[in-house]
Amino acid sequence: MQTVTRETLLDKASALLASGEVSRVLGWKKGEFAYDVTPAVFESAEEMEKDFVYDIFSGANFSKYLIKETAKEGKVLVFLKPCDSYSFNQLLTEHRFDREKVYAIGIPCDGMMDASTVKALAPEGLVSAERDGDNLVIHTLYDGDKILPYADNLPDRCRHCKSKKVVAYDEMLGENGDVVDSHRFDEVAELEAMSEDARFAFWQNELSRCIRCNACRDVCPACTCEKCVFDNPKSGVENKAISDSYEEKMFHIIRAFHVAGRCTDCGECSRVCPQNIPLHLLNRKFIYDIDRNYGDYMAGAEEGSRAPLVNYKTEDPEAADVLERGDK
Amino acid sequence: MEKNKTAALREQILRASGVNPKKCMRCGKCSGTCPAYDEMEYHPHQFVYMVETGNIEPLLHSESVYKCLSCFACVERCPRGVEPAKLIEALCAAVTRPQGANHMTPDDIPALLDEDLPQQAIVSALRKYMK
Amino acid sequence: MQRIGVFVCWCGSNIAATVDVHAVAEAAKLEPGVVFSTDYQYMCSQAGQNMIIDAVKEHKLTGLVICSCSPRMHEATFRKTAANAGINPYMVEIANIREQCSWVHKDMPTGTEKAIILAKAAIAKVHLNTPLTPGESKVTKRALVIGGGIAGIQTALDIADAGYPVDIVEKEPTIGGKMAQLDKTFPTLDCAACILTPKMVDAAQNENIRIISYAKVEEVGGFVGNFHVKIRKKARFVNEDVCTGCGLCTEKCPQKKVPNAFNLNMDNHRAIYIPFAQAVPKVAVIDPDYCNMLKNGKCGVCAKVCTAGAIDYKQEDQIIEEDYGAIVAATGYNPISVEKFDEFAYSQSKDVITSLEFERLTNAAGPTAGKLLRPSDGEHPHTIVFVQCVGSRCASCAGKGKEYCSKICCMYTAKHAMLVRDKYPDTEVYVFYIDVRTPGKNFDEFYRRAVEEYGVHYIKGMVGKVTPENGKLKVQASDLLADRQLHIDADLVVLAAAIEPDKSARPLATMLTASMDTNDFFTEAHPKLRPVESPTAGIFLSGACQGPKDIPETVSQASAAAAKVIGLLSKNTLKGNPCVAQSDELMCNGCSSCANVCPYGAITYVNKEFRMPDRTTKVRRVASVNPAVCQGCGACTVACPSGAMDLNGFKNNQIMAEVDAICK
Amino acid sequence: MQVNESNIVANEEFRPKIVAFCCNWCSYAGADLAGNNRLAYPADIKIIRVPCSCRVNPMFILRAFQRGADGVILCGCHPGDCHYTSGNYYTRRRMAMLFSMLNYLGIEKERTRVEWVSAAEGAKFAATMQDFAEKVKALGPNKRLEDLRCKQ
Repeated sequence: MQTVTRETLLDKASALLASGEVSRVLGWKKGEFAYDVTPAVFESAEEMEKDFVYDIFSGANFSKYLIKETAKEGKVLVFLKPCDSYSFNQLLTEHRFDREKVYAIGIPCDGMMDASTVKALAPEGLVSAERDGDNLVIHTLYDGDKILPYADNLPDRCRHCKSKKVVAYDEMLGENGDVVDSHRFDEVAELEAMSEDARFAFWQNELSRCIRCNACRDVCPACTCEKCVFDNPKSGVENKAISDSYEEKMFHIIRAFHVAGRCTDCGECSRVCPQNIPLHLLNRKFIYDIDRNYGDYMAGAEEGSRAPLVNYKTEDPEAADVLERGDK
Repeated sequence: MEKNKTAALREQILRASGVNPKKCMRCGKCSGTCPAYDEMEYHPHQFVYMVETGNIEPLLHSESVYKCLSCFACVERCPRGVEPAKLIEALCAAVTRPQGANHMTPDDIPALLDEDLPQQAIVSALRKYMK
Repeated sequence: MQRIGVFVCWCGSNIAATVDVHAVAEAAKLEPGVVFSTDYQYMCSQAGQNMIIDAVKEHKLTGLVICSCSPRMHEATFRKTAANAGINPYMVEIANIREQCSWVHKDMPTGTEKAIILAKAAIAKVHLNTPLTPGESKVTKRALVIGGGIAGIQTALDIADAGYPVDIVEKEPTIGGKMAQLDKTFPTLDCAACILTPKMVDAAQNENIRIISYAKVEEVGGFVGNFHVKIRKKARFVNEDVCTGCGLCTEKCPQKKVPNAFNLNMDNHRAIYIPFAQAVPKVAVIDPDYCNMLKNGKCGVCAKVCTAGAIDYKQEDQIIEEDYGAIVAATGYNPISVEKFDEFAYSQSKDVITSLEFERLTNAAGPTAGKLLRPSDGEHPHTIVFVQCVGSRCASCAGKGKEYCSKICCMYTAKHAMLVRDKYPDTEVYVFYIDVRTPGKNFDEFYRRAVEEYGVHYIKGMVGKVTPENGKLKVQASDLLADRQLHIDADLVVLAAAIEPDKSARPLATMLTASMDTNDFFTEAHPKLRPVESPTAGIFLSGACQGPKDIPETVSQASAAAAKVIGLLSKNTLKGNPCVAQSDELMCNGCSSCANVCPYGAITYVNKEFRMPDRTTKVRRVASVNPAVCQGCGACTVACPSGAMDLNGFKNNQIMAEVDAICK
Repeated sequence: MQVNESNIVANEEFRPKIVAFCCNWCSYAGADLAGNNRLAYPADIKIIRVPCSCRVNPMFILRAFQRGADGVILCGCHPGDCHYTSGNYYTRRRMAMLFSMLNYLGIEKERTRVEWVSAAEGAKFAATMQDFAEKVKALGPNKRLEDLRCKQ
């Protein structure tokens, strides 16, 4: 049950803005359609009153925006859902922003819809959607209202929610949850169980749809490099468009490798992908491998923890042994 | 011809026993440790050396191959892992198997037992003659 | 664009026999940037090097590719040649067409084809080479010697004599090591204490030497010339500066049942003790496991009798931190535990002893005051059996013995046998041997004297079994030459146990980043040509920690290590390796991934102000590499997701250029 | 199309391109030792010297495959023996993760390998290379991770 409403957040933000405690608010802003809620920076209570939304589409993770926002004068207010708070911690671990310049409000989360999920449920004439108790109500132009169970129709990232616990905040609104087990590695295990050929066919099919829009990278709270290697002519691997099937593989492997051990599994990459490529399955593979081989590790669960790929144990398994396990 | 036959026999014994006599550093600990030493014409270290040099014929005709108790003290204590007892056992098998006559059935054994015979020797006998 | 010269070496017929060197030189000519290419019989010869120098001048070359033997062999040579020709030494790349081509491929077409590809890879790399200048670092003129046995003492004395301060860290309460426990030394039979203790005193009195006893190294940081070491000096509960070593406390202490480790637990000392009469420092030490005062606060006798007021029950471990320019490992050896060899009945009978125990039994300062008496009943033994190679040359006894020859046993057993026969001519002495190994000056003569003059029975054969029976030890053994099995009723059996590196060596090696072999002996930088240096710069090896050694050998190695240390400390600065990591501040995220993986702590972070394209300034946290500390492993370059960190000499684009050239 | 291509390759003997990254202190020296002892291994193996196995960036490996390598092997000091103390421990994790990912994407796992070869193991180096080259050869050309533009 979400006890935190738009009004709760609005009141809180207005008060903090009024007292001068914060000078900006990172929040969700209404878009052209009801389902394209976007992240935005609000500078006054009036702006917020006009455009701020908090509904089932308020899924965007704000942590990454803090890098830019904290570089400015004054303090930023940010709302952190559980998964956002992991990214928040991870960025702090990597010294990417100044904690002193953030006022973080933790809010509980019961799963957020995203536009593509709802669109898939109502392909024709989608108007808006809302939550009514345990149900998802979709209003459409031609077919009237569709009522579906909310929890069952969540996008993948929320169905496989790793945690309902906000791990970093200055103030918590509503009741904080716990880390949950949601079988998020099941899909990875299924793929692992397939033959090499089948896996290749699967990924070839998925990755060949990539249009290299870079949305996955740009939204990823772990991809915060000043300059990405793929944009850097000096790196030797620069490429900004695709002209061969190799390149999307290269891009996605390297991207997954660069965030391996740092990825908080927030699922933003898959959410924003316009081609609906299940990119989270790449990141989860690394998380799964890390958990199985080097001990459970959740990036961002704790500020200051040492990422597994910049760490080692003398008794780590050999690469060949890790591969054998992946094959089972 | 004779030379070839010896070489083949040597090869057979080495393969059957899994022993590499080249590993022997001639310390003599096997013979130092052997409880049946005084019963033997040829002693454990000599078995190893003679097989290595291909001088196998005298061993086949010696009773020494039957004197080994298979206590495996030499195997246990050899610092180089040569395992002389296994070599002797293979030689024994090489003698008994082609001749056929030496094969015993388990029924023959009770008649041959005497009270002083250590149990290990009985088990050893079964091992050797049943092969 | 570089102007590259390619020089293909024949190495006599070593390369030319399987690689068409002329074809390689011709193929190289077709590569972009190559303005000169040739082949020659011996590139590393004076004539070959002159040829390179001439070509550099004539063709204004900016980069050199030498197709020759391994860079591990002659990279340094050709870098010098480049410098002599007036170009930066790091503008040289070697294509290894000998060890990794001509020597491993048999036919000419294959060899030539691969050599051309290797040459092209080197050409591709050298295109991207940039001149590098090594940084300099200062040398701390102080040495650390770890281990205070004869090896450590000798090394320290030699370094101190050259005028450099040196610290000895010894884990026991006194220096002296194994040699202090020995009775006589072969082949001259002078007493160990008579030649060792003066050196111990010298070390104590030398103003350049500081002895840190009862201590161990806890942490080592830094690099050659600039090590930073943390030493934990254990509490001895006696104030070292005040104690006069009078020994009164060691006589009055009521706790008498403390096993005397110096005598290998064959007798006891008190809870407060001085390890032996000539200990250095001659200071008492309290064993906290036995001291009543420390255990339950009841006693305090030693404090009462100490006129100097040296007892301090509240003393705590002390941490000493010091900088050193060089570190010498002299951690020595120990006999292995022989308990696992059941056949020798070591744990069943007190009269089966090891050779080191035998040393204490014959030592005038030992538990029997030098009288050779059986540990079981204090009787004089009449028949003694010595067993050689107990656990040495033992390939199959996993976990029990050692595969190597322990080297010293043949000689000390000859010594023991001879001494017994000399002192007690009524004693029969048998030595069972596999081989008698006596390579050393006057060694074989010594062994022959034991046989010929002293009548020791040397028997080629091995003891198979020792059985304690009615106060005797029944020894069953083979006599291979007589081809018989022997049964000897012995009173005493002495086992020449194999020796192994001290257990403290392995963790120390990890701290020093010095490598070890599978037996935990330190590896030398080169087994023949650099025997006293570890592959890690600034770490030197002295004594048995590098391999089994007798005293003369240990002392010569100790002095050799000292000479190397002196050579290092005599320099004011060291030239570093310019192939170090470098961070591109504009791209650095300041995420600390690189610092996390750096084994040397070479990376620090600074807040730096950057001018942004929109003319504002921004302060960012960026990595900065200390080139004097960086050793150039490159771990950071891969940890860095943005590619801001790169490694000079092995830059990302250089390696990728090589990859491209090879895969073309 | 695919079938035809592999038929053509089968007609003439397939010679794999293999890149071996060797750390300077152990494996490169091990390779030199193999040379000193004249221990032959296939010429398909081309060695790139790196200071430490931890210098090898996954990008180099992908690059090699992109440019037409059929196999990539990475050799370093045995764990615990790294000249830089810990470099190969990082390598071990990185490469375990990378190769596991490549296999997850359907790349044959025999195309990648990590092997620890000390400076004393010339024979192991030659035997490892022989074995790796055979395995890669048996797999045939790398098709799953190649950039067609890089093929002539």
